[in-house]
Amino acid sequence: MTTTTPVPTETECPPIDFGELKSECVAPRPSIMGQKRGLRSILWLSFKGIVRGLLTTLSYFRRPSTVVTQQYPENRETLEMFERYRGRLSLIHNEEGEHGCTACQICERLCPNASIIITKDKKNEATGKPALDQFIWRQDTCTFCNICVLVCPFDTLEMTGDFESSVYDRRLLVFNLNEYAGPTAGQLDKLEDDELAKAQMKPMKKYQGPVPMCGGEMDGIPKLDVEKPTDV
Amino acid sequence: MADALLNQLSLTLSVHTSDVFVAPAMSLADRASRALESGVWGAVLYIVIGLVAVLTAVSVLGLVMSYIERKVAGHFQCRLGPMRVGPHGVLQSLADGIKLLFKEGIEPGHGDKVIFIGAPIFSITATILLLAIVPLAPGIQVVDMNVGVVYIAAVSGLGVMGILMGGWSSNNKWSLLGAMRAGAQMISYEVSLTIALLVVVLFSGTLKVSEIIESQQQGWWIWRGHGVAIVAFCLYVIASTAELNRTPFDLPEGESELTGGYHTEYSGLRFSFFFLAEFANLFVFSALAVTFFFGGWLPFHVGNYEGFNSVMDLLPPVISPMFWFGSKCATLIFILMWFRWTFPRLRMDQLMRLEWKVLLPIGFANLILAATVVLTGLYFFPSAT
Amino acid sequence: MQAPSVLLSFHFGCRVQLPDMDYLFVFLFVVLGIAMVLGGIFASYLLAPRNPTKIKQSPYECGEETIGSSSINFNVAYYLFAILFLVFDVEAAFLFPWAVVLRELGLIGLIEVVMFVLVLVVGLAYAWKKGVLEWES
Amino acid sequence: MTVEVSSLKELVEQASGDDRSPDTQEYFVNMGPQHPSTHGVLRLVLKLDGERVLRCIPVLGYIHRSIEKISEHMNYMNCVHLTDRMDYLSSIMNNWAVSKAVEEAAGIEVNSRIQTIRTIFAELERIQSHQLWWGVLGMDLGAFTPFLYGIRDREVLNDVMEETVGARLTMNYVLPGGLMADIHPNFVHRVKEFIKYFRPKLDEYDDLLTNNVIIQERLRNVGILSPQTAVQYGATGPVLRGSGVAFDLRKDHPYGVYDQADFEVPVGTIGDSWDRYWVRVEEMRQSMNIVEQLLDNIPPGDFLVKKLNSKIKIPEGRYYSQLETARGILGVFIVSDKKDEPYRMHYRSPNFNNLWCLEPMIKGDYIASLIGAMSSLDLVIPDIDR
Amino acid sequence: MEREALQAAVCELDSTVSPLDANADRAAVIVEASALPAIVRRLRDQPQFAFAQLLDHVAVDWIDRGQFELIYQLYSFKHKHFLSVSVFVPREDPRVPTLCRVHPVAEWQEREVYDLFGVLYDDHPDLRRLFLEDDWVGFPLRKDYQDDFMLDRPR
Amino acid sequence: MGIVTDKLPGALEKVPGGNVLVTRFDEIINWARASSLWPLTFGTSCCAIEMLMATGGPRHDLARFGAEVARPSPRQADLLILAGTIVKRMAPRLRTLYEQMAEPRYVIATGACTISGGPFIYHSYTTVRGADEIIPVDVYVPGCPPRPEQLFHGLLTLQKMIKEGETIREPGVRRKPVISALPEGITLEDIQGEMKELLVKENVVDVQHAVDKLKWPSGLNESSSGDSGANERGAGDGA
Repeated sequence: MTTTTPVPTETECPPIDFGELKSECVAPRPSIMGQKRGLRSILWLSFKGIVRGLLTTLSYFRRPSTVVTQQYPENRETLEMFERYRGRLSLIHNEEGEHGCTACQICERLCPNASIIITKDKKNEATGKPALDQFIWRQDTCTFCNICVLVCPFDTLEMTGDFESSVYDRRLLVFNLNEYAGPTAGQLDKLEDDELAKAQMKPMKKYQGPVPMCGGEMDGIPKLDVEKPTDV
Repeated sequence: MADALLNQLSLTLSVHTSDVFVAPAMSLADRASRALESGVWGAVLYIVIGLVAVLTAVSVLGLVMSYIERKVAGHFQCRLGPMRVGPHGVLQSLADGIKLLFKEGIEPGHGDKVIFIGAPIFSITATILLLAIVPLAPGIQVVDMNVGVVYIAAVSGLGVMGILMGGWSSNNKWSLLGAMRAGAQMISYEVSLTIALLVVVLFSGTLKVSEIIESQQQGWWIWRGHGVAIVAFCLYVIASTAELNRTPFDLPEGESELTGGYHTEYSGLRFSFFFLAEFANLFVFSALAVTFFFGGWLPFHVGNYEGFNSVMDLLPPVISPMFWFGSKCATLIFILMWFRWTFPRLRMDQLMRLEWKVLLPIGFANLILAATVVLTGLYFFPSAT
Repeated sequence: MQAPSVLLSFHFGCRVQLPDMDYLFVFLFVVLGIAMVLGGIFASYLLAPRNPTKIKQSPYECGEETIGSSSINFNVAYYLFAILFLVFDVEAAFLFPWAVVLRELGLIGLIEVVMFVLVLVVGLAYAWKKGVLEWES
Repeated sequence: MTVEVSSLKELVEQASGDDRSPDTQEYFVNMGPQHPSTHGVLRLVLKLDGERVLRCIPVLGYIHRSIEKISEHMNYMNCVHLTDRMDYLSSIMNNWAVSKAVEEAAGIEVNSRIQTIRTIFAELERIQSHQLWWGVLGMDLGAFTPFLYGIRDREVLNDVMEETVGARLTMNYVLPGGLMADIHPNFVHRVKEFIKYFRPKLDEYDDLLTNNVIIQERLRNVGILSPQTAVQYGATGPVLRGSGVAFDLRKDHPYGVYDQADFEVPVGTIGDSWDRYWVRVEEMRQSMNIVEQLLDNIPPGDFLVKKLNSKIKIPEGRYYSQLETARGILGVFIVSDKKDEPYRMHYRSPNFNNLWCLEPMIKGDYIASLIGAMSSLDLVIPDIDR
Repeated sequence: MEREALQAAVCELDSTVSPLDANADRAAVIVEASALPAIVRRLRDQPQFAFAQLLDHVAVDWIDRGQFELIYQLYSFKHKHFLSVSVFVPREDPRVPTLCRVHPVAEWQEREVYDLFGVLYDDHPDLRRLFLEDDWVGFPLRKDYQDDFMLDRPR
Repeated sequence: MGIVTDKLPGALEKVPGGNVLVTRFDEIINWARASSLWPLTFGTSCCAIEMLMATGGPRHDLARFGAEVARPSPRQADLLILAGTIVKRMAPRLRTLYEQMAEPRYVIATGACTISGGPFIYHSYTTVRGADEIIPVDVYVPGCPPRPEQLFHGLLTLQKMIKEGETIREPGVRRKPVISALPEGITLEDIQGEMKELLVKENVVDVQHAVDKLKWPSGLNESSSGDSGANERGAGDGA
């Protein structure tokens, strides 16, 4: 047990020297009763203040044009986000559905809270280079800080303005951003054989399903093996 | 038995529908009383009509007023208010009502349960009793006592009981604080309310509500009161805002201070009774103001301008009283809402200072002045006595 | 089925003045108010879900547990106003009949009431002086 | 000399007194953590007598997210994005504070374009923060409409900033070594439009709240904080300036390009809640002046002087850097051990220090005054708890 | 006053004060724990220093050296200069006299440091946990803090 | 002390009482409940600014949904919008708040911090990794913080759930149409196939099983210590 707080009295401290900082107001504060006014002046100013307040609110009531409300679900067709708005991370795919991610994992390393998990095929049999297996993005932890987009050396990531993403189950917030597991568009182009290139593009589920936090086990859900590519 | 009932009913209807035109100014209670002469069923019919009418009025007023309040608030604030439940959200209140009916009612574990359930009874009963005396049009009034104004002053104090009991029995310190605030506030402003009404009683010389309206045939008291009535009206508006616990006097339920105020612990339907009473009271107090100061159902006339007055009288006699009463009432309600959505809240000490040091002395002075005016016969309108 | 008036006339042997129905209505409205609330609570008892738990029934104090008991002594300032109210409301009750018949009473009535009010105003002034109206806790 | 460690329970028991007689009118009540006017999850244990506040014990930690611990495991660029979530109403200034500390420590020179844009954004954010504060103050005092007007105008400014930044609240715009993106081509034009829009609105604010007698009487002579007490209890920012001390880092230790702008520091007279209110309203005007002055001559240059995916390493040592946010001085203290992660990261949050002025300024006053005084402190609880 | 000059001037106050040169970007001194309140009081009261405000109080856990460094950031409104005062205390028995009597705000800043580092402040009027629950075990910002709840970042 | 509502959190919760009406009224009641969601004024950090202030503001206007009646008391609130980080110290209080809400009650978790701990997952000694460790959550709205429109989408999603998933014959048992609000580009079949195995394994389709598991211990709040459930286990780490 301690004694009650002995708040140091002001006498203990000599007056503080504020130097040149102790200064006058820029604009004197408005005050109705504070200054030495007569009763009539106080009443008049109070009345004026109240009436002007009432008129201010009335002026908005009077003019329905001042209503600024957006009708969200109804205006869905015309609603557009700003082009830089960060609503959802997406991996850019070209017209042929090929992405440019080399699985260099810079974004994964620099992501502040490990919202990006990249698994890769260490050596693709056709190209001989590492190829992306899964680009897992966890929307449930993502803070949309944009660092992944900024640091990507190949500019394959972008933030889209898509914002309608409510779900009933938090595990539905984990995505595979890549549409296929396999080499990048550039690497595929270098392959002579079109058939061989096609064969490298293994289709990928968009929905990743449960991702255990930091590679541990979730109740009854098997541990995600980040080293070995899971068979698709 | 059934035959007798039918006979009585048809007899009552045939006799008393003509009453509407014969004695248009009779209240429902008086009619029931008269019907008793020819048989008990007629009286029962009137009683049932009265009960049903008031019950409906309370519920409908609660729903409609809360919808209007939300819409008006929205437009004051550059937004729209409820829009998605029904066209322009007209079914919003209905949805709220149904939801509240199907919502769990929680009882505090250690509170006094009887008082806890009893508290809304007082609030609702006070509202119902007040609604009963509101004259919507000649004859459309449930009770019309000869001590009407005293009745109003007496009954309006009943609501405080509900709030005090609710706060006390909630076993919650915030509720208790809200209830104590409500108690101190509402009884204080009750005095001013009564004194403001006394001025009108002085002018009209009667306590009966319908007669007070009739006494304004020559001009509404707010005009004819020689300035005294305007002061009385201002006192009435301020005091009734305080009685209604609306901003700037919403201290008992000040959300930013007392979390929920006296109804913090109430949920579901129990809470909705307070809600209902609050909104119905909003109507009641505006209606009473209209009755006392703005000539109730009487149309707007200006002195001896016959042409203007006849334009005002153009409405058919059945609609006219309702229209005039309704429009006056709506204006007052709008003003109360306007206050609510503009002003900040007072502090407790300021509230008490306003009543006891400003309004009450003004009220007394005004009362004496009114008495002098009445005695000396200083009226604007020559025809008035 | 006999109408009460008939019964009454039979009983007293003469036709009596019928009682004013106003207070019957007031009584019925009180009953209606009670019935409305109790009926509503009963209806919601039947219709609404119920899941009382210990935590749910404990008082809500911003999510925390209450410190100490909720039944506390409350500051007297609130009650002082109740006493003042009593005085002034009773006074108002006295003023109602006066207000109705002021015209008949004439100047005498006014003077009497001014004196009556003055006594109370002196009381108010005394309370003011004593600091009752200061809302000091 | 002994050290006794107590607990809240003991403190309350002790404050309720040993001789708790049945006659006492005093009682304890919890205000918060879930209370509409504690603006988050601050908990105040109040000892009341009727309406009077006899004792006010702030209890913290309901949003203590251990940012300082997390920062020790993050590189400097990632540390920045955590500060968005401290004082979320001045997130760009928080970003800037960390970036400034890191830049000073690592010796990164940023060009004047970056500094100018940072300054403009900081001032816009200050306006935005004060807009919200103005509305919330109105709501705390029972006037609901000002809150909506404040939010309405805040949304207009929000759009201007969102177009460039891409986020509405947690912007993460300022990074060590520059900015996340260059300003949007529309930016200058839209800021000018905003200022044209907002100046008349400020007069409207005055009509609605400032000149209202109720609000003045609710705030005037409430929560008086003498300059002496303010300094002793650690207040900075508008709270200190409300007490009449014109201490503003923007003037006294200029950073960014504040030395190029001509502006004044509004100060109060007696240090009551009304002074703090007026200081903030005036600050909105001054901020608009600053923005107007800087807007037309944003110098050309890069928006990022350092490549982002290279590690920033700071030489060993202790680095302290501070900056004036909308609420006061935000200090960033970095202890480096030559790695790209800080050895110790500490934030001197303005709200943490401003909060302690509450008890001396409110003791013995009403609950309603406590609400007003707390509103005038403009607390952001996650910044206190970090 | 320039940084070096200020540092030298402060060091002349007392024999328990020594300069701290290690990479500090502002005037910094080391003070012996026992002399701390007296020195800070003199820094506050003497007009040539006038360090009126205690801006900040930070602790650093130098686990390798077995020491806590307690840093007090002072500011002078009169001269507009900053000063950093460091105190080193052993990790095993971290005790330091409180500054509450000199700068009231220290009461809470010290409580924060106690809460997160477990530094005990002698004669502190109300030393208890600030952010964490009263029955929390351990002091989380210490470098050797262990907690089953904490997760390490996967990669 | 298993306060963790495992499996599909908030999916199934049984409340006794109210067995009078029949299915015909379900639609009306669910319509009323969905149309009148009064939120509790609850917010811990940044999301609160977006969730309660910006959405309540004139631009977005929560009132259009009939949800502007923000109640400061949980007794009158229907909807708990979790806005902001939940830390260990807040967890028991949040639980108390939820428990003190009257049935039926709905929970929307907004923002990364609330859903999973967001930026404070790793190396944090206080942040709870997901509000659904403390109370059942109906709808998750990701974002940091989500825009007001995002909350409205969440609100619509919740309304859909209430309108479709609740029946008065089993009052309080909320059957979530798990798949009814899907991220764009994913079809029902996609997820059903992937989830089927998991769902069967986790046995969440068995109502009784879930109800049995959801018996929360009473007297949780009796010790206001840091010994909250959040202390017991992390989100998915199975610690």
